[in-house]
Amino acid sequence: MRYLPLTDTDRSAMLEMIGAPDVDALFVDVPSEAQLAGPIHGLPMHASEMAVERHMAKLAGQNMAASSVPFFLGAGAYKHHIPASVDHIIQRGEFLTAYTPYQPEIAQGTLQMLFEFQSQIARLYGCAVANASMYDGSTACWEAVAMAGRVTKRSRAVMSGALHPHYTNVVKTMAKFTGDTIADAQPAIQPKADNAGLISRIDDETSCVVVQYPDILGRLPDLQQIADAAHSKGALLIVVNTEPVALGAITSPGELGADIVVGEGQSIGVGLQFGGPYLGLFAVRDPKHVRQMPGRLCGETVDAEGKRGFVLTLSTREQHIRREKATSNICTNSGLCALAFSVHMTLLGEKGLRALAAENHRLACIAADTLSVLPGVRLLNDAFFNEFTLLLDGDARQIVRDLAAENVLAGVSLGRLYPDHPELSGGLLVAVTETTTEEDINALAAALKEKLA
Amino acid sequence: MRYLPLTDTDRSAMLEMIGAPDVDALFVDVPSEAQLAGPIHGLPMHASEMAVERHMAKLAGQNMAASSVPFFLGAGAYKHHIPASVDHIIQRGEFLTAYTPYQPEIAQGTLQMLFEFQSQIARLYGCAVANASMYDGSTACWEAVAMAGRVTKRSRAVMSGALHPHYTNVVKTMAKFTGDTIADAQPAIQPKADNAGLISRIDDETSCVVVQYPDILGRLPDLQQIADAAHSKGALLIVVNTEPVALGAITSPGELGADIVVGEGQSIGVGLQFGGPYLGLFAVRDPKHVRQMPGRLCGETVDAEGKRGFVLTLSTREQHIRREKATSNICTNSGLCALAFSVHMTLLGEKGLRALAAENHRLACIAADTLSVLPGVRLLNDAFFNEFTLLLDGDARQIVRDLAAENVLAGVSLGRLYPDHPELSGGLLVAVTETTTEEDINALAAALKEKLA
Amino acid sequence: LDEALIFEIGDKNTTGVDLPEPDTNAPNRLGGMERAADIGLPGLSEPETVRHYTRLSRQNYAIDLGLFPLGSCTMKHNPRLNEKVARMPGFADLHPMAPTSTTQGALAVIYQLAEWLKTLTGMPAVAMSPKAGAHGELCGILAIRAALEARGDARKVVLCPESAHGTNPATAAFAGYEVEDIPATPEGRVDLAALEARLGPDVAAVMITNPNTCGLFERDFRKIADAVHAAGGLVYCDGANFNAIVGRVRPGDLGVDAMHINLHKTFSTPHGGGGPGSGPVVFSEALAPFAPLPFVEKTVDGYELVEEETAGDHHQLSFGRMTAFHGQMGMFTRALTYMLSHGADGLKQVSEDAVLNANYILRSLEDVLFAPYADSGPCMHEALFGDKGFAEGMTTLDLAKGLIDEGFHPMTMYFPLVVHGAMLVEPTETESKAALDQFIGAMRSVAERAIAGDQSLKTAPHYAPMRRLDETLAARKPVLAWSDPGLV
Amino acid sequence: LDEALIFEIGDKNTTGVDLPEPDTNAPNRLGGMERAADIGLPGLSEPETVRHYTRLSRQNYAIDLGLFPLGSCTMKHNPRLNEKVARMPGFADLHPMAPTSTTQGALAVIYQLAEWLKTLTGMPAVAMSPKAGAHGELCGILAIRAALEARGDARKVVLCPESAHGTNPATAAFAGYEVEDIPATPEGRVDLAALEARLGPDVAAVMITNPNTCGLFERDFRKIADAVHAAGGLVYCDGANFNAIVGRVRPGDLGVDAMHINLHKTFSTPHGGGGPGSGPVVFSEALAPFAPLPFVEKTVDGYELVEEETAGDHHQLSFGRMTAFHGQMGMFTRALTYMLSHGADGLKQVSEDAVLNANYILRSLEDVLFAPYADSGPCMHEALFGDKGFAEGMTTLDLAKGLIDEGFHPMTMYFPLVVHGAMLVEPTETESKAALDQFIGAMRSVAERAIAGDQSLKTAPHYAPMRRLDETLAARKPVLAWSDPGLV
Repeated sequence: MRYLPLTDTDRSAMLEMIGAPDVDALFVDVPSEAQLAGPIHGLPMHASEMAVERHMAKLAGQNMAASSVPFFLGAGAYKHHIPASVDHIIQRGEFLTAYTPYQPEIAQGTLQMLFEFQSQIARLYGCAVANASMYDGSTACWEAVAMAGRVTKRSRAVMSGALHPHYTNVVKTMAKFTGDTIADAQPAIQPKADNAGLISRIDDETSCVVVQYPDILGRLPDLQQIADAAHSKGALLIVVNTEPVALGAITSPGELGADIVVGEGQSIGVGLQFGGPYLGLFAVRDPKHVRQMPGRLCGETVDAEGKRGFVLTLSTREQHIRREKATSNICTNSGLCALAFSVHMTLLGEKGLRALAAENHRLACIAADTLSVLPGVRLLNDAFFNEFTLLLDGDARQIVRDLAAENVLAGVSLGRLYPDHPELSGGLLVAVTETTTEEDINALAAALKEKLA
Repeated sequence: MRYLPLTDTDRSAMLEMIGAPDVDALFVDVPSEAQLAGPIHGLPMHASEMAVERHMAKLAGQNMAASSVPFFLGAGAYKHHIPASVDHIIQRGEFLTAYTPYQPEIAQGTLQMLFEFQSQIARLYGCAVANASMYDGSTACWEAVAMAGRVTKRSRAVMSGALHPHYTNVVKTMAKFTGDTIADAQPAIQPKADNAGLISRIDDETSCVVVQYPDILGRLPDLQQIADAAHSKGALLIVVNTEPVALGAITSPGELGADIVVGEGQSIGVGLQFGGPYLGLFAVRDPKHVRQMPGRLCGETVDAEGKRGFVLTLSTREQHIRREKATSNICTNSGLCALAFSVHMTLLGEKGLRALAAENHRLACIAADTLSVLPGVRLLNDAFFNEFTLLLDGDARQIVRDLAAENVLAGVSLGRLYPDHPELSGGLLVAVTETTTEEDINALAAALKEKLA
Repeated sequence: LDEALIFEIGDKNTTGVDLPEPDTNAPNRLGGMERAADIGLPGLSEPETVRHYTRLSRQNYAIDLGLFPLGSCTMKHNPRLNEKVARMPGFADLHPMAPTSTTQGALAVIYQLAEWLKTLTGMPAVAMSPKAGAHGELCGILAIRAALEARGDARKVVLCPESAHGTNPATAAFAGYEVEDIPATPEGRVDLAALEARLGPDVAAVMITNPNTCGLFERDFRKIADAVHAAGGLVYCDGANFNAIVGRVRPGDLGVDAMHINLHKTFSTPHGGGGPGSGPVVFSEALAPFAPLPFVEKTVDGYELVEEETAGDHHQLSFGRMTAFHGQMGMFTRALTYMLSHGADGLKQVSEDAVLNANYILRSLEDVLFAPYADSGPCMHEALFGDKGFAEGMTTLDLAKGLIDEGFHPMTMYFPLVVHGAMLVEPTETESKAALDQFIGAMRSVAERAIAGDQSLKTAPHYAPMRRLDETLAARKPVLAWSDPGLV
Repeated sequence: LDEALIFEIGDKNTTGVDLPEPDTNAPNRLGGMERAADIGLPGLSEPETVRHYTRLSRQNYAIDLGLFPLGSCTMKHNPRLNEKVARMPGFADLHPMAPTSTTQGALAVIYQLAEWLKTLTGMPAVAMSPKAGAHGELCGILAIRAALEARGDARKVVLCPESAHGTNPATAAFAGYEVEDIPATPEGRVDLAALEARLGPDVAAVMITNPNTCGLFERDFRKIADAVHAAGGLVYCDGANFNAIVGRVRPGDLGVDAMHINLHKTFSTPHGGGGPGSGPVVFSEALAPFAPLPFVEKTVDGYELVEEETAGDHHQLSFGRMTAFHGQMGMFTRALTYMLSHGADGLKQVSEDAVLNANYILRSLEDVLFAPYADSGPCMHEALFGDKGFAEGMTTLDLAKGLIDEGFHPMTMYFPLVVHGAMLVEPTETESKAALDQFIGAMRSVAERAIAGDQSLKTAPHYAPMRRLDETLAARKPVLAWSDPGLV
């Protein structure tokens, strides 16, 4: 086996040193009836690298890669161009094969990167402090709701109906067990987000209001208004963002009054990867909330010679110290994805992120204009960033499947996201990024036109 | 421009420090009539990484990748499986972006690798000393002829007709200018290499005899016999090998009496790459010939504290010291390809190389048996390693082209290699490696059968 | 040379990408939300970026540089083939909500991996979506709670050994349970009698790590499981140490109801400086119906993704959704590649070599370091030592920092809590005998210094990129983000 | 930790690949040549291999780690996009003798690159196959000789300036020419009058580097070229320093007959620790017909590869073949990617920034280091200094080794030969002002120590992976291969 360095000679010498007659003697504590006699049945025997690569390449070939066709899917996962140097850096063995930086003297690479990452997220979100990452946007969203409960000592969360349904489901799943109450609005199919409806649900028992920005339908709710309403009742505003590129064009949630900002970082540096690993982002506007945050935090300090350095800190919030009293059970997070994000964001910088956002918006406007004039197609949104909702005369679920057969990936149907809402069956979410070409847009328009004719 | 760190602010500050009004002032020594006014015409303006990647991917997509079809080309370039870790290592910035190790204190990575590489080649070739690489097999071949001239002070090279015609052409091209005489035999289409004909050409003016092993037709000449004949006339035997994997199965040239062994190392670690960069290998059996060798040599030494280390050495042979009296004009060689070779060879080791050679030979035997029974097909070779010559009833050049249109890359036609020898027009070189499957062999058999029917 | 922060090197006008200059006068459809103020993000050109991160990386220790003996963390070699496969466009460039007709190969990967995880654990069901080990624990405990609630049984307590990973009690608490300790025997295993005494109608589950965090196999696991089941509870097994038994022992044969598997430990997906992980959870028949969405089923028409839209009646008991999409696909491709590479024979060799390497270390060091359970017989995949015998004032931390100066990453320290000054050493199977001998020599040398009271250990490391860092200062005055307002 | 040799770590029974065990009893068709004795090659498992080379790599300095100011070597940033493109299967996994109907994209790359090299140099023809700069020089000189012989003119002498790269005289000699020096003026340029005096019917060519190795543009190049042509000779320009003028000046406008272009310098293909390079050669009308095979032509049917089989009559003057296949394809894809990225505007900025950076260094250090040609005006892409003013016994070598302790790779030393203790500093355009300032500070500090006679410089480096190495010992008793017979 190419990954196993011991030779049979080594094994014999080692067993002799240990004083064991054979390797079976080392498994003496395992009841014999629980030990398998030979290699387990049901798995093949070992295979050469070439054979394995061929097998996996064959499976990969059975998927339609996003970049190989006109592609408009979004709904919380976006296809963006990632510079080649990002992947080069995350493949450096020193980053890729390191563990959590528990020994800071020999982990400054990871630690300084995390400090830079936290700083980038804090600025992007308009917050004071960000943590060193969560699993993904949806789990970060639940952790934010749980944190709001700890901060406010209340357990009623008011959730926008235009929060990504998967995120809503994750929160509801957890709430079933923790006893938190979830008041969620229905998705309102209208040009503007239903701020009034949301605000009307806030009461004195409300721990938090959860709003997505841009929302699942691509709309841009006025956060300031909701923040004021929440704060007046002593509730926190949690803002969820699933497209960080948008923040190069729109005002950050923190600046608009959000108390906790969470989101999905996949757009920057990480890639689609069929849903994971992704990158959960988590930040708080007010530094006094830091000790209620979940997840790892990297902080600045000095070494014995006074040199600046970085360590994991405030770990008394965490499970490995506080056990059942921890702020979360999270241990392993998304370190390498955080690195990818941070490298990509460093390449972009203020200037690049703004240009990237502008280019996304420019192309999305073209797409919206091109598609919304088709017969049987109506644009829902008043405003949007790089994703918008089309209302089709027909079942969007079926249309998406039909166009896939014609090698056009048209978007995400609202019917798939909201299976219990037949009234949304005509809805199609269309995402446009800098990777979308005008030919792609025209291909989608032509296919839709034919389908709806 | 993403690769240019200077900002306009930097540029102004620097010009001020220099005391130049603008950047044009720095080009004052260039006659104004030779300076272009603006960006040069005929090239596009700068482009984003995404746009460039798309453009190049489109061009790449217009080629038929070897691994995508049944593939049997060889003739000096072989498709082998390269472990993924090889590419990982050669992409380490410390190897990829380093220069020639002129400052050994900060280049031990490259230097120790070269020492290990030289040692691997010496053993593989059965020689005392190998150099740190040449451009490729063909240029190494000419350098060997030139070196034999220096050693023997003679200038008549006797060359086998079964040396790769491109190699023969390179030697002849150079000899036209240096005044060396080349006596080359014709390619003899027969089951065994024409040793007698070759030996008969050796005389007292002969500097060297050049033989390929395995030869261009895949045959395995008896080197011992030629070595004895050459040595009896005071000539050197130069053996050329274009398939290093073969040396896992057959006796090394050095053990059989070769004085200089050169070859192409592409098979191990380097890949096809449409012909380059490749890896020229160069070794001498007798250490006394070291000072006549071309190219760089890495040697062992100690540092000021007595620690073992490595340096480039014997550079008084080289152009940067000896200028017009150097043993060669070579400067940059194939360092990174040597690293790829060395890593792959380290992964293989004695055991892996022998197993790889055995697998190549096993599959080649299957292919030979399968193909040679087809109507209109005859196997030329008595013996072979992983490549053999088929004689087809038809113009092999055209058959190769026709099968390509059916997505079968059948081999290299002798007609392409020997355009001046119409009698070879039925010859087809077929190479088989561990990457060849039995399905591939059957696909070729089926296609040939149909074509020759 | 110290590496400056990106905020100190970069500025807001530099960028490492070439994008069209935005037309600031173009109309927009941002509905009045357009950004006014600067964000404050520094940019670097590509050469500066590559250099910054390359230099930073060199301040890290990593498996690629040497043995990484963190007990319970299973830091084994990460094959580069796995990285290559994960980057194939058909896997890496695939949207999670693409129509399933266009993702059959990806669904096949998830399905195949799920099948093999079930085979290797001898369990009938698996949930693939948990994002890491702790998320898997949560998944298992939620399934347990859902199952208990489904039978109207609102038990309140989860029992964990003192030696448990911190995630165990944290998870149980996160799922709304009270946590109580299970005592250990002097030989480092769960005290069966004490456990049996505690069982009762309020105990929902026990969470036991096996092999446990003392590096020992829980000999009585089957008896424990039977007792828990008899008392109406369920058995959660923490699978963090599955590498010790993979291919040789199936947890399903021991009475486990739920167990998570850290793909980033046993199946060699890279740790990446702290993640991403991946924590699929296998389930017994009792828990299978409660598994979370989504999952992949094989039908005559191909692979089907079962989620809210398609779950329908036959999955109505599912306790819900744990994450937005289908789990850590990038880790699935790597883990499956690793399994295909090793095969059934290779995986058996993996656990055997892992255990052999650990015992070799245990027996090579027990004369110099206190090994509390050495007399209990062989250890499994990790060897446990304590600080008994160190000179006055010398600590496990000092030994660890001294080990850094010897060129090695330290072992896990102060865990498990049941051994004073614990040192938990897990070499894994991908270390050669030569590497082990080098490590043993280094450990011996540092241990002898700790026993002798060599004060220079107190200020170690001396030869690392940094000297000992002030963690107290960091926590007392937290500086958690770059805050210089002077970014230009 | 010292890194052992693979021969010390590995053995003949270990391997890092999984291949079927050979059936040693199977019949073979090797015709009696089968190997009997061991080869003596050590094998390592994959984890050991990755670790060995990762550790080795960390003993190297590289552009990715810092400024690499080797004069005449143009060590600029290597974009990672280029690496990605070169690895696309359509380029990397393509056989050189595949039917041209299956390689149209590859031939298009060669053709496009050739066209743009002609555009950038203002020359009508180019040979793409030379494998590196020196190979390109040989190509150029052979074409010159072929052209002269074609007109029956057997000239014997090639003139090179004393400041020429060593490859120039070595190449001329390799091609069968006698080499004579051309003197330089005190201001570091070719002495036009002396050259004109030497020209005559025996002079085949002059080889001049422009910008020259003193970092200066040869102002009189056009006059030199005219004089050479008038005397019946031809003009070879060494293009190693093309980076200083690319996109701003076309050598074809200066009377050049042949010039090689180092793709690994000007167009940023990585140096890889000493290669591979790539040295296409552009030709004037006079030399174009003599260019070597093969090359790519565009026809109505697509791209055609012109080689022996297809050359036919219209290329009968070609002087032959220089290498087995078509040149360094892997470098072509990278160079073309680089050109597309920069474009016409970017390439102009490249040469301007390269020259700006060099002048910034020249002017920042001329007060402390002797700059022999500083008064001649601006330098081009590199700044030249000498050791005048150093304390007794202090040498350029000492300064260089001292610079290593400051964290930088030294500049080119003792070249060109025309300046005593020469130091040739080429920063390239991919260095930031901050990086230049850091380097200037380091140079200043070491220079001041050399001037002051600080003896600790004599034993530098002190902080490198190794202390100063004994090169004399290496040459006196050469050990060029591992020779321990004890490999098991």
